Amino acid sequence: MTVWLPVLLPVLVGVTTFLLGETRERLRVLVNLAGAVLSSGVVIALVVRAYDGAVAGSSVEMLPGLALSLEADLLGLLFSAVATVLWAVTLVYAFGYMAHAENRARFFGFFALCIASANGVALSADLLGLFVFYELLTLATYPLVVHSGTDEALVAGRRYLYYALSGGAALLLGVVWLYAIAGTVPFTPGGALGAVAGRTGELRAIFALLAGGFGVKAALVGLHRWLPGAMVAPAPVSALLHAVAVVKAGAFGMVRLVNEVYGPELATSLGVAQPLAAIAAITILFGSIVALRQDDIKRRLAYSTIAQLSYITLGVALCSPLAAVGAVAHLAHHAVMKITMFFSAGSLAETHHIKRLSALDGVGHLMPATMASFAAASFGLAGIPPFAGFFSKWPLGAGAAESGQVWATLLFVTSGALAVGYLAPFLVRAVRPAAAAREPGAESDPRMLWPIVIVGALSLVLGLLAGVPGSPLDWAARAVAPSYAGWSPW
Amino acid sequence: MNLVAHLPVIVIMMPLIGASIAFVAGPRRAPLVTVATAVLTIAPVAWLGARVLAEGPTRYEIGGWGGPLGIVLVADGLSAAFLGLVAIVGLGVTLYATGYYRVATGSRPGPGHGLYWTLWLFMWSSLNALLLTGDVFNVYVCLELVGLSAVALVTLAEGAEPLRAAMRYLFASILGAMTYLLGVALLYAATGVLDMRMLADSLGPSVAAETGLALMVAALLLKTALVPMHFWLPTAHAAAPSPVSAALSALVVKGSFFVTLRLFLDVMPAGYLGGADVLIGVLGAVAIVWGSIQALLQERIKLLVAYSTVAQVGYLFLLFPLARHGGEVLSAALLGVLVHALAHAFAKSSMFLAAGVTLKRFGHDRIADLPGTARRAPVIAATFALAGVTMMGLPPSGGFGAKWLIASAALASGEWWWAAVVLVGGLLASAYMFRLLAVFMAAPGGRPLPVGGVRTLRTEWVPLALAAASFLLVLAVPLVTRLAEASAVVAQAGGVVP
Amino acid sequence: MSTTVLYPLLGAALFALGVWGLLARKHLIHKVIAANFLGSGVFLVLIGLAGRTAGADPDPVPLAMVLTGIVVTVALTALALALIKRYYSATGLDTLEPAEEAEQ
Amino acid sequence: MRDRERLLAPVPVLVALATLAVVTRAVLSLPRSAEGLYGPVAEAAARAGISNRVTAVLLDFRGYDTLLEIAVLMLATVAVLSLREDPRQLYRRLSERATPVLAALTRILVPLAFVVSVHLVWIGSSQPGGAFQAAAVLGATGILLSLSGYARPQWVGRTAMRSILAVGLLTFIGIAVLAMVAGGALLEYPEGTRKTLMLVIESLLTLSIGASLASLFLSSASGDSERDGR
Amino acid sequence: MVDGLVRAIGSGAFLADDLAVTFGVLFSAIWGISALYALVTVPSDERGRLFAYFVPAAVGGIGVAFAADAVSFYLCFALMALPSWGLVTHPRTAEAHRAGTAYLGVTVLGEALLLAALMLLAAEAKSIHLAELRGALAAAEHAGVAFALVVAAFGLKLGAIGASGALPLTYGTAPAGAASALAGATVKVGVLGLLRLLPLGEVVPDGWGAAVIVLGLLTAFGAAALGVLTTTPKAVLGYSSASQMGLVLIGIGAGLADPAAGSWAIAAAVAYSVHHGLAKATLFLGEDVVRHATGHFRRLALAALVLPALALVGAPLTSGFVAKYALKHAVHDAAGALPHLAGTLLSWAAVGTALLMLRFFVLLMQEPVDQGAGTVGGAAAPRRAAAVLWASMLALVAGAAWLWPAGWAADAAHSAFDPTSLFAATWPGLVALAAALLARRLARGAVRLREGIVPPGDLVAGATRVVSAWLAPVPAPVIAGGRTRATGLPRMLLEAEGFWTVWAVAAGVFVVVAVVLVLVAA
Repeated sequence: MTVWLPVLLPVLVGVTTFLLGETRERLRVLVNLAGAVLSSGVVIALVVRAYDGAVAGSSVEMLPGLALSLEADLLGLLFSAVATVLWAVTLVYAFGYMAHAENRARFFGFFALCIASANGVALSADLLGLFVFYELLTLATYPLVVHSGTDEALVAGRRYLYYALSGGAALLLGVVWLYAIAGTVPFTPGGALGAVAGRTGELRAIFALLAGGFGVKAALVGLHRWLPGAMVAPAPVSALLHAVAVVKAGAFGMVRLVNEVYGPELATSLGVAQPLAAIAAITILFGSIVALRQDDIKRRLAYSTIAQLSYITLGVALCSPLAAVGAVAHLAHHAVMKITMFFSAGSLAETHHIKRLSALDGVGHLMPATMASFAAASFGLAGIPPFAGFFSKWPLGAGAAESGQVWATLLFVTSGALAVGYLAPFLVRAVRPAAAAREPGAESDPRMLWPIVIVGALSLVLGLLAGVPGSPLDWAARAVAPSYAGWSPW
Repeated sequence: MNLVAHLPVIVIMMPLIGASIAFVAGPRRAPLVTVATAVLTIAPVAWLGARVLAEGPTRYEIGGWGGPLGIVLVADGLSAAFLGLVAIVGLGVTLYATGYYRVATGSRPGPGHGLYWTLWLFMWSSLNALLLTGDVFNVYVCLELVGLSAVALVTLAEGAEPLRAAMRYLFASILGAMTYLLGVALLYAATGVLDMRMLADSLGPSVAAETGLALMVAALLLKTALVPMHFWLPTAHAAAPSPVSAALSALVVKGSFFVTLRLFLDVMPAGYLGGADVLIGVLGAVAIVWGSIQALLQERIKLLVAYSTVAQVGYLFLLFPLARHGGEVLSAALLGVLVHALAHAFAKSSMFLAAGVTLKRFGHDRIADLPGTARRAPVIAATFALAGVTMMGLPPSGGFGAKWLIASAALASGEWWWAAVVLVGGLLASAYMFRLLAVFMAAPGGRPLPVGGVRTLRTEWVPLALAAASFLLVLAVPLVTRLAEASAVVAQAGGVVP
Repeated sequence: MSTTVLYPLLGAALFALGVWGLLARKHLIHKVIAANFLGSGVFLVLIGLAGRTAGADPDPVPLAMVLTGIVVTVALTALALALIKRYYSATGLDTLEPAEEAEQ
Repeated sequence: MRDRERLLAPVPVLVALATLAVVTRAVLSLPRSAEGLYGPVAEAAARAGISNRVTAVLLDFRGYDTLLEIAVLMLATVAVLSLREDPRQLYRRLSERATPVLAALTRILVPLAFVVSVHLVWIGSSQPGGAFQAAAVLGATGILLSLSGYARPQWVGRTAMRSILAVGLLTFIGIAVLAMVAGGALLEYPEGTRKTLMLVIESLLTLSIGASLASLFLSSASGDSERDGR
Repeated sequence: MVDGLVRAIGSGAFLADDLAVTFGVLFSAIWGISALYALVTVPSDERGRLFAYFVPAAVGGIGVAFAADAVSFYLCFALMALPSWGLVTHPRTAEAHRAGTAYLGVTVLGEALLLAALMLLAAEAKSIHLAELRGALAAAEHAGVAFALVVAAFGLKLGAIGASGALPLTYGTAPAGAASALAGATVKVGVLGLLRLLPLGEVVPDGWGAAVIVLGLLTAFGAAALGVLTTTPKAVLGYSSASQMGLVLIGIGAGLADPAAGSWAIAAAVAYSVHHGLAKATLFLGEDVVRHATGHFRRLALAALVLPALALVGAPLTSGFVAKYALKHAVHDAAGALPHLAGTLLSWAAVGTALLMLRFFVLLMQEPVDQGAGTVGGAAAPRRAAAVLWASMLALVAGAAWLWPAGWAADAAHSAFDPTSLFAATWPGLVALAAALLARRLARGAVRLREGIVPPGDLVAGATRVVSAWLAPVPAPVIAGGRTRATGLPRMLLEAEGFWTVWAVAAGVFVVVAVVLVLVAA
């Protein structure tokens, strides 16, 4: 029963926040923080239990013969832990960031609902559950994207919907079709389609539909245009949702699809994994190159997210055990690093109204702590040891090489170089002497600063502690191992 | 006299008696009588539903005359579900109307010299009669009762537009009713029987019977406003006062659909009318697309919601091409359509009621001039959001359950294109719903701020409750499943195994 | 061509005339009259077919149906006329769609 | 719109002919002779002791249809009542037209008509007659009374008038439910009481339907009121 | 494998084999003295900023020698390379930033190639220890790709042909102390990397050795040519480093070509690294001292500079001679035509180096006296300390030849006295001197030739300019919202609906549908 808590608790928080109304600020802060901490506690408890093998699960009958079932397996818990813990941190940041914005009750309410659906996506035990929460995520995120209500936000919101809902429709068609031929498909490491493996034609079409559906949120090239547009949302939304919860749901879906629905062997034998890998590779290059040319800070980070997300898709699509470990670890590492960057971007915009890269000169002296955290995250993203990013990029590259696809190793490495390309300007300009006259020493609001420093430090700590059991890398290894018969990470 | 045996009759007579008493009691006390009748009708309906679940379909011979002579009332799973729907939405509309009309007309309780309440109870009883009757001619009389009360209720709105809309509606229902009667005449001439069950047994390949049934089905399609015969619905439903349009869209349309369902599933053997059921399916698909596009282009909320009815009705008719396959496909599709009918009724009625309150509070319902409503009237915005989610068929709303079942039935039957239509319909629905929600979420900005208005508890919270019901319907699906299984046709098809 | 065929055919003709009237005639009163044509057409078909019984008097059930039908038609016509009167007093129009040049 | 008009002119004729063809084909395909329900009705009517088979079908076998039919009529009346405009103007115009000749004629005709309608109700069970015919006569007297100024149109809104209108339907339902209470199904008259019960229903129905017909006329006879749409 | 990777981080697998000790000592010496020199010469307000970058670079630079597994090696390599960007852009002039960007580009590319190579080998060897990676290289499934990646990664660091422009760019703008460290220590990390990963002395697919030798030759002569034509003294030194590293490549190539020559190749590479490191560092420091010196002190400094220059050329009794001795042995031991050809060309390479040194002196003498804070006349104290530090480096360079630990160094020193090797070591210098005098007379008029036509960084600088122009940031597109009136298709649809609901049409359609239903039913 506890498996439902990570989903129900945030919903409870969300609803109470709505009911509390706009004025009761203190109560809202209390409810949200308590909810976040409690949910994280529950998730961590589930993790501890899952570590020694006890996988808790429970299901609710939704339609005749169709149940909405959740299961606290290691893979799901990783994503859920990332979403919930970072939710708590983002809340602190958001209280600072939204200090003088309006419609805050609505904002924090939907924020909690988003996390609930993200947890739902993480913990669902079969494709149907994943789809249900996947669509709920779209719904809960829309009001946040259009929060400011300006025309630009509405246009971005509309585009977000076009993509997300058509993705959802493709996913629904795929899921229905799969259920029609293979019955309910619970996630079983190593693939659950043994019985119908014969019907290759249909399975390929279904894979295309499902990959397309997940691809929208995983921002594969062609399906990515909504993400840069969604940057018009307030910083906490871009940080938590468009770097951690929403886009990761798409990537997480890919992992489940390849590892636990089709299974690596079937995916390769059907010949569906290679095209997916190709698309992901193109996305990585596309995202990195376009990111080089973006002057707007958040758009540059958005394109960087597009590229980094496809690390996960490519990692899984290579169908090599080590690469999959790297992909899943990257899911956590990238979340921590990218959220630092978006926090910093948000704090830059909020404190000094800097939204463009060209206006960034000398900000390092003004906001040393923020820019230091940003630097830590950038080094991590570029995959430079000892930061966290390296420890997901290394298994990805080595895994690719191990499975003989050397082109993928070269790709990971070049995109790492490109990452330095689009991140170096931040540090280079930050270190320069302050060009224009700026208020000296105006570091961001403490409620914003502390979360930035915490997640910045986390990008380094996760790297240093990569060896410790319980670190994302080790966690990923245990989560992915069962999907690859006869392969153990040690 | 054990009350349980007479439940079907009580369910029909209660609102009829209520209507007469309300009429006699006069305008001031009529609202009270109506609310009392509404509450009193819900009890037998619930009881009847429980009885049907326990003992399966029951037949009630009026006047003790069984056989071809007398009229038999049939209460099975389907009718119990629809009766429940009419009861719940009816209660909601009644409560809303008491608040809505006190606000609107100050002292004078309700338009049309206070006769709104009588007409509304007449419509309720005629709907109950229509859902329970097992006799083809009796259906004609009930259809007339429903049509007449609907037209009368539409005329209660102020201004000339409702009168023209009512006029078109009246002529349409006259044309439909007469065609239906002609069909009955031919059918009776061919088979010599009026009772549906006996018809099912004695239906042979006679040209007259086929022509008769075809005419009857055509008339029913007109009354359910299936595209291209939807011309009367948008103007009528948009012009009517909002409690009336809620009842029209949610209940009246479903009534005639229910009879079509009875004819196709209980009376006619599979494929009896040849390609007719596929033709109806195709018209349903066209309805979904055409209705949604028109809804997307409308400037006013009530017209948008009315055209959305035209579209959503299309889903119901996707059942018929699938019903041919019988067995598992039929039961899954039937359950899907049943869940959709319920979800749509709740969502649609909540939207019309919310539109009514918007009209009252802001003086107009032009979509473009309603910015920032989410901030000014959060309950209305929440209602539209919840109902919208159901219309779009996004999980975990009831709408999603329906779409899932219809789509999986279509895929299981191999005619996958119906599943595609369902999905496209979902996308189109989200197009026009989000257009509305986007305006609600927009910042007021420079545009004129809407005029504030009196907010009463009932008019705000009843629509929200109905919308929530449509959303949480998914939890009631197991109950609806057992109701569907209790229906005669599904029993033959071997229960519901999607 | 015995009466049991002639009368139903006449009824069908009346029904067709009613359909034409309802479609072609613009004036509302004409439409109501056409509606009554429809009604009487159907009733004639009913009674005509009822006469096919071997014995002297016809099958009573269609007769009862006709009686009920007549009452319902009366009710409909009454409502239609009242509605037309109210519509006329409200808009001064005696057709459904206002004359072309007036609007659109 | 002009050219579209010309284009569509022939459509109604074609459509009407198509309907005619379809119905004719159906009628011609019917067997020349068919018993329908003649036999069962004759036998059941004999058993129930009602000579006029149509009345038996109308009031006994398919009594439920008739009940709903009465409901339709009452509904129509209520609908027309809801459509009426302000009754006060109505009274002024009607009373102006009352002439002495009309008043005298009314005084003679009304009692005569009343007697005729009672007779019609009584013979209804055996010969052609019955509630509707009697009601028609009553309706006519109602119109005469209002034209001659004796009856005032605003009475239509009164409780008394409304109760008369409703009494027909209420008694019919009342008796039907009584039959249920007495152990049978709805409208299953207990043995031997059928004739008297039917007569009670018939007479009260006559009263209600007569009142309905009169009020249908009265509430819409508002003369040339100004065209201020309300 | 994962846990191997993971556990390695925890324990920080470092070791001290003889290679590590040698390079460790070399690097710490150079980084140490450069640090002291920078401490002394850089003005105090900028000192904080310089050392913020200098210290991590130094730690990385020294740590890299001792790294034993791939991750630690890559960690130290990055720790050394990235902060060096700060050293390059220290003067904060536009030219410094351009050089910084170029340096960053080359470094990042080098790191990427290195990482790819390490990943490939780690996957192959199923472990991350450098020794095992080295063992797995030859037999690897994608051996060719891995080999190319390793050579490319470290070639970029060494300034192999094509990238040789990177070195002058890097040293041109760095302050004196930093430049000496970069030139002395960081370049040698390339050699260390090659020694760690390339299986010298083992059987290797043929063609590898030849490729490296060719690369070495091209680099040696190409860099020398560019050096002669470049404009600033520091640039000349940069190109000379590249050219010297070309020689090292030749040695390693010989080691790969024939396993027999493996041990000598390693010895040559190590010797060259030590010799070149010390000499080049001294030259850089000397250049700075000379620029700040005036009068007779300047002449004295110039004279002292001749010693490291001679060492570079490989004059007898200098460390250069010892290194060249080892290189000759490596080349001769390797069988095959190409090594022998390389052997003969070696001496011509020495000519190249001599020419470079002459070019350096010519340009240095033309340098205006830098009146900056550090001139001898001015704040005497720091300059004098700088001079003392430089003198200590000079002593190291001189002594290096004698106190060489390796056994074979003793007979190398003795061979200096037998006539043949004596002659072989001196004739290149003389030829270079003659060519230089001839060139001066011929090009008396052409000032531009004296000025030098090749801008420092040639190819690399050009590429950077093009890329950064392309990267001009694009402002975010502004989305215009606003309502769209119903025109075009929507208007048509609305009219269609309008037509559809005209009563006559609508009712007609109903009847048509009824008729169609009947017909369909038939």
